[in-house]
Amino acid sequence: MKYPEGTLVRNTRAARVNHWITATCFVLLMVSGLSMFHPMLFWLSGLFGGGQWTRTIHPWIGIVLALSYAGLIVQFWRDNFWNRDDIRWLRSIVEVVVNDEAKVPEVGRFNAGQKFVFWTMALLVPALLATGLVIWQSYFGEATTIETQRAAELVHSWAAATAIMIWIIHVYAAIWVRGSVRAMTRGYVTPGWAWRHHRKWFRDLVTTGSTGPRPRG
Amino acid sequence: MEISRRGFIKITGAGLAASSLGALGFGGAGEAVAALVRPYKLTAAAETRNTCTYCSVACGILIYGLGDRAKNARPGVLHIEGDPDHPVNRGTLCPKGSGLLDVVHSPGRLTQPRYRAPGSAEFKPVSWDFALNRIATLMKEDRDKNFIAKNKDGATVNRWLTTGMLAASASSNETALVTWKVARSLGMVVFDNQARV
Amino acid sequence: MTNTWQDIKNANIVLVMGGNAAEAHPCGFKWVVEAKIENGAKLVVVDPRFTRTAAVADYYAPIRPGTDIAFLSGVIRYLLEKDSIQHEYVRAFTNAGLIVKEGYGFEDGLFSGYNEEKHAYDRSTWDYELDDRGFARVDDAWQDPRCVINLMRKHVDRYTPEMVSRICGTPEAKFLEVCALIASTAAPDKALTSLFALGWTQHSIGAQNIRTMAMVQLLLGNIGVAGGGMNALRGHSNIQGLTDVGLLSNAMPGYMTLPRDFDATFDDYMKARQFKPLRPGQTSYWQNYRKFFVSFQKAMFGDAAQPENNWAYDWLPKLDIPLYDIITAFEMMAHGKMNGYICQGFNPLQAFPDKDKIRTGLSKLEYLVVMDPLDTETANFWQDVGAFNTSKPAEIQTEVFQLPTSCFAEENGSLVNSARWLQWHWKAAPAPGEAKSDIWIMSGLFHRLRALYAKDGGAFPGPLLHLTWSYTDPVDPNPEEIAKEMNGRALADLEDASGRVTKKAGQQLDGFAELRDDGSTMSGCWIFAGSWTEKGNQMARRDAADPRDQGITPGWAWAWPANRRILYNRASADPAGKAWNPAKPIIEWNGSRWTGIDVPDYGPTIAPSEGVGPFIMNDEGLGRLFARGMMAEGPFPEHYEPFESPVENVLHPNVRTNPAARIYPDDKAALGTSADFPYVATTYRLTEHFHYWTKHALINAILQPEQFVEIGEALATEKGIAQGGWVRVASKRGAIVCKAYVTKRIKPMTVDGKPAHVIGVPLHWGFTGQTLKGYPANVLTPSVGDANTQTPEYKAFLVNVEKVSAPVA
Amino acid sequence: MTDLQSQDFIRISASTTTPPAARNHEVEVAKLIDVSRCIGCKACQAACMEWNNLRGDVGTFQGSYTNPADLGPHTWTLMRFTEHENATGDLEWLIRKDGCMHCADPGCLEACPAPGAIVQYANGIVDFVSQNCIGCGYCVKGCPFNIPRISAADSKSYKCTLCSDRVSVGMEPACVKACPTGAILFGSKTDMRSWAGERVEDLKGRGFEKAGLYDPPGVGGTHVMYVLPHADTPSIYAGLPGNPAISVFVDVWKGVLKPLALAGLAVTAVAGFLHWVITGTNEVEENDDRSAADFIKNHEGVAK
Repeated sequence: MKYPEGTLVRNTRAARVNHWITATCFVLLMVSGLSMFHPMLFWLSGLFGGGQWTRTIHPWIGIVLALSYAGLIVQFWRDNFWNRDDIRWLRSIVEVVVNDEAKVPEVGRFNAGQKFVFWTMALLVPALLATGLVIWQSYFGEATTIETQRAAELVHSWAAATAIMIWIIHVYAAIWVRGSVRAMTRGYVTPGWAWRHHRKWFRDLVTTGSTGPRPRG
Repeated sequence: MEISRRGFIKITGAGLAASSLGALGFGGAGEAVAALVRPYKLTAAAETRNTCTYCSVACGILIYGLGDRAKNARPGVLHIEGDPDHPVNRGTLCPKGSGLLDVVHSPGRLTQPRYRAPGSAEFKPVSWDFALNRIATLMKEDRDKNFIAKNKDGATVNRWLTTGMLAASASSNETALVTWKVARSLGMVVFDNQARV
Repeated sequence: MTNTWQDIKNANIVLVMGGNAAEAHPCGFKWVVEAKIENGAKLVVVDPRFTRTAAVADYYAPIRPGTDIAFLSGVIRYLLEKDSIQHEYVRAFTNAGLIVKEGYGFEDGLFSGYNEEKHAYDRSTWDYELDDRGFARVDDAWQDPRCVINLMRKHVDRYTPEMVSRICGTPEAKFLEVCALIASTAAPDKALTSLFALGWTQHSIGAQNIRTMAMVQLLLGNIGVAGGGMNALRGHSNIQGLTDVGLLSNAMPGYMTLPRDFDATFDDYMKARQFKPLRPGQTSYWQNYRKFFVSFQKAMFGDAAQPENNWAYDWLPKLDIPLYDIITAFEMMAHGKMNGYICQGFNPLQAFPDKDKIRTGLSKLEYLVVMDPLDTETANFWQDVGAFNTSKPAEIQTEVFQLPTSCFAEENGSLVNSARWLQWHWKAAPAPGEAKSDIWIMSGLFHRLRALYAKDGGAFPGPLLHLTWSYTDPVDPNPEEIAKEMNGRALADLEDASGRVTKKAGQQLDGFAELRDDGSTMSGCWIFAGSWTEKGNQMARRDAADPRDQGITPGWAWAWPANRRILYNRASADPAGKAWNPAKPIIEWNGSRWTGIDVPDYGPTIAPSEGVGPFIMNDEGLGRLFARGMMAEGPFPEHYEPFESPVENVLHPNVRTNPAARIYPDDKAALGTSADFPYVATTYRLTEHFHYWTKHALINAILQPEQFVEIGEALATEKGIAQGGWVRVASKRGAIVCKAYVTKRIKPMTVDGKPAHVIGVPLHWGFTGQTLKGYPANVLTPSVGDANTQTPEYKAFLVNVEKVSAPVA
Repeated sequence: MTDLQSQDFIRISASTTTPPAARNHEVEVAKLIDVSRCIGCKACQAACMEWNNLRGDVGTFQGSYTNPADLGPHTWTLMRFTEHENATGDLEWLIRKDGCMHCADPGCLEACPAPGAIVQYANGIVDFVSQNCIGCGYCVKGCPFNIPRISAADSKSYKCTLCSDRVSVGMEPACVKACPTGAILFGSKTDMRSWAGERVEDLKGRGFEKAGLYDPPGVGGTHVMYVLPHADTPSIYAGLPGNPAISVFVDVWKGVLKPLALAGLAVTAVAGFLHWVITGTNEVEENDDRSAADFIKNHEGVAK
């Protein structure tokens, strides 16, 4: 696929595929997990063929998600390093929220909010994986003490709930900030979009003659 | 399938209720209750009074059989439990008595006469006639050859020592008397039961 | 059992010694628990192992296997020393005051009359001194040094608490504590019940173990009373019935005995059995022996039994030795002296001592017939099952017939329980496949043999050809008719003294009192007379009413004799006829007759003033502290070591073991010594299994799946044996390899100053069934029996144990 | 099914509605296990297997009379044997029948995510409904007594039903009926408590000063109770918990986190929605495009 003339590549093909695998897994895990988390949502298990199937599938999807998220980490970790810009950006969070972006300091490829999503997920996913294995009855039911499993169950639920909240923010932000969805579906953004939201990244690209996703050299 | 109007209303009503509740996350409750208690399995099983076959406490037992003794139902044993009227066990049974069902239906139960020829390494199924005729012949041959009518002092003793018999402690008194009659009328004295072991 | 199962609840002390009631008889044991809860009773357990009975005991004391007589003789000594005996009872109801003949004596382990060559006693001196009327002389003041109680006192004097502890390994304090608990029941209104089983019988001195306890019970006044008695907890569902019907080498139905060679004539036979009273006016019920015998012969041979042929007396076989017990049978087999063997619901390869000898014996037979519902090891003795049964089938010429039989659920009939109740049971389902009832099979053999003899003739066919077989269906006689035959009926009209007809010919008898010795009555088993009367099947009665809530349910089934539930119940009342324990009377004298909740074991109108003793089967009417000539090894019990023992007999080193016991030379050669086999082993049942049957039942196989032996922690540590680790337990006769259960429940005992370790060998495993394969415990046991009954010595023998690696699967 | 009418259950797993509460006068049943009367014969185990048509594998000997070695999908009750030497050095062979305690506050039911997989009847029985069980093992984590076992064959959880089928027709459970020594009794909870009182007195009279009834309040009491000769140290009876309660992890998970998390998710979603309503989307404006174009122009060729 070719990107339209004059646009900038925000996410490569590999990154996009990786993201959507992760996203699909996440949604399936969220739905199946919630069905086993709260009785009001148990009906969601019907989407998976009933409770037994939901219980069976959930951990396997979890494995896929963990691997897939590892891919995202490999692809995105460098651009998610924390720097001084992020602190400045955070100071202007009110302006961010009210769409008064002109008053917000310039940021690179990712802003602090995006980095927050990235890093919390990078912590939560392994936590979910580890606790998930502990409570995976079919294979590890005898591997640990029941008290350990109880603690794992609590951590798993908490981590999942947190992850879902972050996911909601992430999804909403994508909808809120127009052009973001296309950045992950088709992979490109317009120069104006880059100028508005990630000006430093934009400058770097332009000054190095790169079309993205990273400056040359 | 014909459904009456009332039935239809009931089904749709229940269905509607179930689906709307289900949509709100209240699903499953109706199904769950519908499948609650396992049906009591002995409601119409034939009950037979019997006595436990093991020790001499002789606990009263109730044997529940498949079918209601109708001619076309073969009354297999379904379940065995203690007879609550029995003054000694009052319905209780020990682990052996509680497991009686498994000895009645043991894979080790024999279902046909078998014969092992001299030197053979296996049993072969045989007919009852073959078995009983052959045993009777062997017994008679042995008895005729070895019967002791008089001892060395010339006194009448009429005994047969070369074939012996062990009688069964789990068989009835009636079996016991028949066995005694047959064994002793042959002059058998090498004769015992489990009283000592 | 002298009493009923439920009667145990009336006890104040329950002594379980020589048995493991909770494990072997759990449902009967409920009445022990009931006694504890409802009657405040204390449960005392004396056993080499801390058993599941001990788990609920109030007091537990350990004992070395095979030393019960020493322990109980010590108890007798304690009772006499503390004067904790029920004086009035002992004086009136026992032979304590009877005077023993001059010539009786006991010295250095031997009673008077021992014949070293024959290993037997001339018992003529073991008797009372008779007066000129032929009655035993008595000294009610117990002053005569030769009266029984004084001889007994002297006899047990050696069994001091120190001596008991030295022999039995029981700590002295524990022994004395048990003594005190037992002694507490000497009060007239207190009772002790003795519950025992094969833990007492399976010794070379088994019968004397029980006698010693019976003496304790007589001294305490505990025989015949509610909550008392000697209660042999019989092992199999109808072992009582098979004994009652006389399926033993020397027995006839109803405890009559087959003639011996020396009973040459019918008169000789009767003389030796119709006991005359030894005290004035006594009942001596065996005086009626002739009635029972003649009625039995009429049942056997019908019209062929006539006064002219002495009621076919010669048609019964005579015995040249006291009995052809199983040890003798397999001794004969091992020496090629037997050709055929029929095992009806019996598994001798597993059940008999010295398994290797049994297997060898069976291999020498021409034919073996096994009738059983289940596939048994015996039927497969010729199979090569590796270490579990090493065999070369090609070399074994035995023809083997395995005949499938029905089981309890598939037939009607009666069984006699341990409390002598005859209970009828009904068929619930047909037998599987071609399986047939034992009655059908025995009939089939009988008809074929009779036809062969009728056609071809042969050795002495008379009894066979004239055996009564007048059943409606002679091929498959129905049990109801056989039950009626055992009860007996009138063969002619019976008249009482006044000439009134009391029974018409053909009518069922009401009881054995109606039996005649003139051929006008028949009864297949006189003690069962009353079980199926003109009123119908009394064994099928189901009225569970218990009038005094005292464990007597006269309307439930039917008990022999005469529906009597507690034997010797006359002894429950004092000489004047009032209950010793007014709270729990059984029968009392109301001025004209004996009344109460049980059928009197006594003439119902014999007044107390007539002085008739309560033990009506005994010639003198009294309970015997001195056994006269009834026991092979002495009129008083004496401690002899088991044939395999780790120690000398400290009482009389020259007479170590039972001097009257018989042991065959090969079996003697197969005895080990403590140098090679230093540990005492004992075999027993586990509650989850019944002998070798329940290993075929999946449920029970799950509950105890695999063979093990029980070893105390101390010995395990010494031998490096781990919990659940593999061991090899060997006796001189063979070895088993299995897992070890290292337990705190067996502790080493100090016997004669040395530690004695006990190894427990549960007996349920074999090579058929649902459990894992294992070895029968009888690979290890010695082939030596009790001097009276020849019951094998399974409960005390020597083994060695060593740690081994797991066998290759 | 008629059971829709029974209304006899008082609690049902994973349900947020109030169960039918009108039949509030049902007798609460209880099983009383008098450890002091127990001879460890396993009749209860055999009767349980027989009645419930359960047969596990034939195992192996593992150094104890406890067979099978543990509870399992086919072993709903198990005699656990402990050789215990008491303070005076005497041996006590402690034998405890293990199995579901039928708690008044059942941890399994609290933890269970599958609607109707666990039911508590008005008579106190806590029963598993296999059809609804999803095999997640949460009941295992919820149970303070370590009772439920998940079958590897069918991924369903199993445990003692207190023979709900027998009790429903007015009979006692199979183990109760079989028990040869009356160590297992069955009746109303009130009767069982008062009978236990008598037994405790008797035991105190026999030297067991610490005898007592085990009806742990931490789980609201149980419908299977023990008379223990040593009620001060329940743990000597093969690890019977001293003061069992639903684990704090499970309580936080099911009691706090479950509603809070759901609320949190809802709040987050609603907040997003409101944000959109109030501020609308963040769109690229014309001057952004222009500025970007200018910047590109200024730098054309620089990089190359």
